[in-house]
Amino acid sequence: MEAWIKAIFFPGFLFLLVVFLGIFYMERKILADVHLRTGPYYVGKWGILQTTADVFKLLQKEFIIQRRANKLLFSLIPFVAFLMVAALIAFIPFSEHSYIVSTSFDLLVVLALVTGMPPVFFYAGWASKSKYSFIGGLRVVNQMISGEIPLWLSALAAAVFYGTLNHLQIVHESSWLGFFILLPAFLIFVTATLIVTDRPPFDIPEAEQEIVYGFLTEFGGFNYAILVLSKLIELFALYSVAVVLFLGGFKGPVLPGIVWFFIKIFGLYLFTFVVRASTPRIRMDQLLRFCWKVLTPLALLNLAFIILVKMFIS
Amino acid sequence: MLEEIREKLKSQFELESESYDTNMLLVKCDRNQLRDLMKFLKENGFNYPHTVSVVDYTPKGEGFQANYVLENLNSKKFVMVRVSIPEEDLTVPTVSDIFPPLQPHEREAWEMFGVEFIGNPRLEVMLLPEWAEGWFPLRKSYDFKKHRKPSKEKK
Amino acid sequence: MGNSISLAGYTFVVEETKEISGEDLGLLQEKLLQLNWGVQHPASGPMRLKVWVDGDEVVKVDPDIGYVLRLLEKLVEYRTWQNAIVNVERACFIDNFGTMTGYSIAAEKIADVELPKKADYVRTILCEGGRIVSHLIGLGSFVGVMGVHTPMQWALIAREKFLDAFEVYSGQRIATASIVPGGVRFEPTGKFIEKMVSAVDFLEKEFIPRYAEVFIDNPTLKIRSQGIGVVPKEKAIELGLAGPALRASGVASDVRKDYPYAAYGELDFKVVTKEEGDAYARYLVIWEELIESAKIIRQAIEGLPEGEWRTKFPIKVPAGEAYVNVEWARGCFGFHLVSDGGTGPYRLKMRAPSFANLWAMPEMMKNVKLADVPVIFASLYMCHGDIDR
Amino acid sequence: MEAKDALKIPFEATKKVIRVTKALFAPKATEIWWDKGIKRELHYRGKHIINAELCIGCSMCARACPVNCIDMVPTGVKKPRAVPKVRANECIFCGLCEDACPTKPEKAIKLTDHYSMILEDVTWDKLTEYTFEPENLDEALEKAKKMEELLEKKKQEALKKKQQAQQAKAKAEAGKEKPLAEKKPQQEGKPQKETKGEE
Repeated sequence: MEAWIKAIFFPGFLFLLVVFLGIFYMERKILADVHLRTGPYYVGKWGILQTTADVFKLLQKEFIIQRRANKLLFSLIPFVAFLMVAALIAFIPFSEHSYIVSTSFDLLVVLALVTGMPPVFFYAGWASKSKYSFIGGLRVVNQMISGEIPLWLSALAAAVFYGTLNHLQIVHESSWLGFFILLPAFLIFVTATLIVTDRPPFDIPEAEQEIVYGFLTEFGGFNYAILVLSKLIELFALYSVAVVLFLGGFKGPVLPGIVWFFIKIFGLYLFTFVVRASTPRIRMDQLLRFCWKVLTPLALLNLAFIILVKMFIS
Repeated sequence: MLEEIREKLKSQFELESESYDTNMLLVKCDRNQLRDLMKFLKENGFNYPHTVSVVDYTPKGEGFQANYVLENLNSKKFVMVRVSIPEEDLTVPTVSDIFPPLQPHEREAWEMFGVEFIGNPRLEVMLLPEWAEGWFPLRKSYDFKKHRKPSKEKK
Repeated sequence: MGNSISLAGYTFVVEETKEISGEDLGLLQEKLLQLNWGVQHPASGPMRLKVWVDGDEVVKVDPDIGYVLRLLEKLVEYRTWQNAIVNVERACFIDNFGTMTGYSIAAEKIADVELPKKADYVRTILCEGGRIVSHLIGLGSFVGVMGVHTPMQWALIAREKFLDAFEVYSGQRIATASIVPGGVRFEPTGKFIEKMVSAVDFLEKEFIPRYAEVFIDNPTLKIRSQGIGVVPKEKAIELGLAGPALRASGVASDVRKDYPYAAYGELDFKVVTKEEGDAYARYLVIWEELIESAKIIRQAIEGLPEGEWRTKFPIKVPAGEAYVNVEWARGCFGFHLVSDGGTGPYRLKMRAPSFANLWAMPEMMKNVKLADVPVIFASLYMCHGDIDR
Repeated sequence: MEAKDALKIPFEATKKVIRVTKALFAPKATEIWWDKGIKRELHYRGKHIINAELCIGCSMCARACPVNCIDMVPTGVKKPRAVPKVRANECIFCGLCEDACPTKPEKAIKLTDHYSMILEDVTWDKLTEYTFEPENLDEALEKAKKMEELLEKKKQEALKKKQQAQQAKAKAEAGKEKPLAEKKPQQEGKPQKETKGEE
């Protein structure tokens, strides 16, 4: 298949749009389940079209730019953010053959792009010229940078263990032994993912009760949809990387590869949603202390441990 | 407890007090005595202020009346201090430095009745909108029909 | 555009129309950011907190209230003794029985009306039901300000059962208008008692274990709220805190115990106090009072006497006045009711506990982080209808 | 956060996360009533129903209403001189009018369990015009009119009889002057006539 067809259709844009609608629906349903509610119910069978309806509602909305906002930056930022995270998807092998590109430095590119996100979000907050957005932007930078160190370190642990940066090769070489050895790295990676993508309980940059919606406050309609979508894609890409690095990617008995891949992703998402339903948000200073005093040293220790193991195995 | 206070009030301030309820004492005092009385009551354990309740008796020709309700949290007793304010001179010395929680209550009473609490650091409009300052809606003479919100269309 | 500050390359306009003076101007000149935490804000409710922040530190907090002012105290003067309850109950919708009870007791004191015993007991049941309903919302919103909505949803499920019971009793779920001077308005039927018992059963058997498992002793909740907004015992009295906030500082002040009204004198319950005085202690006080209230309802239902539930209340009440306190869900609610011998109240002053708590709040919010503002705000357990009246 | 707690807190938090998953398998609390309709309890305070036949037009309900949303509409007949009309968009459904109504055993103004008050294409005028009026007003008025006519007839008859009697009396007085003998038969005659009228 041609690469551009892949990019648009199968593992690319349209496929992912459906996937995100599904994930959004799933989040609502699972949260509703934990809340003992029913969740979406009336639109479509079991309310399955609710998210689609919401997306169309967002697309219809007026394009509002604040009077004092930096107009160019304000309207440009969502697309920049979207392009940056959309590039992440290209490097993820959903099954043996369904990937867009595969290079020898896949992991490096993914991590580099994720590291590039904080300034984009900061500018999103800065350009909207609202106090809440501004504080939200500052918080994003603060939080993401402190979260990215453990993210890098734990991802590199896997790369060191398998001796390659190519996703496909990592999947092929993965085994049960590798899973158990990399378990601490996996836990650190998932925690760091929650921090980097500001998911609860680390949703400090968009803490609703403090600063309304952080850097997203002034966005509405299509811009908002794109920005939120890019945040969702970031989380999805990082979880996919987690699946590839630590959970054996598309490997699995009986069922086709892509199904296994999504089952694993589903597990991770379930965990995210349940955490959201049970853990109150922590404060910025507590988060920074947690990142720099606990998570980063642990990630470093883990890296040292992996290097030791690697020495013994080889 | 209340008997004790009653005796003390009689000896120190020469104030008669009557029992208001089963566990409340009513002391009627003069405006210039108020601050001393409040200080005395605070020293004697009535340190939890409830409210300032101003009553408008102008239709009956008795001016205004400010009631300070204090509670003793240890012995569970109340004292109500009553100050009458003539209509011509609506001023009372503030007690907000003695009982800080009463400061917003005094502010509210000023806003609603126009009784000026001399010495209160913050007599600003609180509950009413800014353009309604000086309406004094809880007074009996307040007329609902006279005061309407200024509408933008009529401008 | 004089009231503006430059930060990070562009100007924030603080307030365009209003001139700033006094302390606020000083804060502005020090290049502090004023956040309007409110009126249109996810956690503030209909009020505005002007929060001056220096980076992440809060310098000064100033509440701006009056957005839901209805002038209830004035409206009551235009009512008769009976129908003034609809104004009194609207002080706060969430627990409306407490306010109606207080007003009715005050009116009965002036008119010198003796209540039948059954009315006292029904009032007790309703008041405690109202307290539970209110506390459930308090619990939910306290955890809700930290981004978790599960407790609120769980609490609402339990609340629904109580509202069902109120509906069976009075015909409405929230604005019940069910307690009048001279007793209670409706007969406490067997079905009402049944519904109430089933609601308490649900609370004790389903809600309390389910909630306690996750949201009591929750580590992240603890690190957020322990040691935040600490008020020692003396300070609490000096600031004039009321209700659960006062009890969380170790002051055992509860009108139900101190000056028993309705049937509280005959029932066995304990006053919940905590010594720490921080936000978490206030949360726990609400939680334990919830359990305590369920027990009170059970006792009151067991001891419900036979007889009339309403006596005749005169249309004209002799001149006189009364000051009555009731322990409302959010604290001690005072009613200063004056009668001049007419068909309605001459003056009613409502002493609102939330009003007292609100004005104690700026003192507690000095030198805290911005993220602690909603936590302290929610822990004080205020109702906006009650603040503005 | 102390160093001791640093690992304890995430561990404890994970425990709570696992406990919350219990709720995933608990029964849902939502009741889906869209198709079924809501079942209201017996004395739900909904729409008013005003029975003009029972109403005595005393306007107690209008006086009891805390928001003054009850108007007394004059009917033109005597028995209910006026009937209540409730302005629906001002009503707060407190039910105090029902308490105040003096008719026994059934109240003339009552709050029912009908809660559906949907207006389509609503405008402010429509909203202010939305009222609860007595449904059987015409019948009641007819009845009242009939009653009045009946009463009127009776009155007329009574008047006629009186007049006749007076005329007879006058005649008798004119004819013979025996007052004592004249009155006795008349008194005996009157009850006979009344029983006839009733039959």
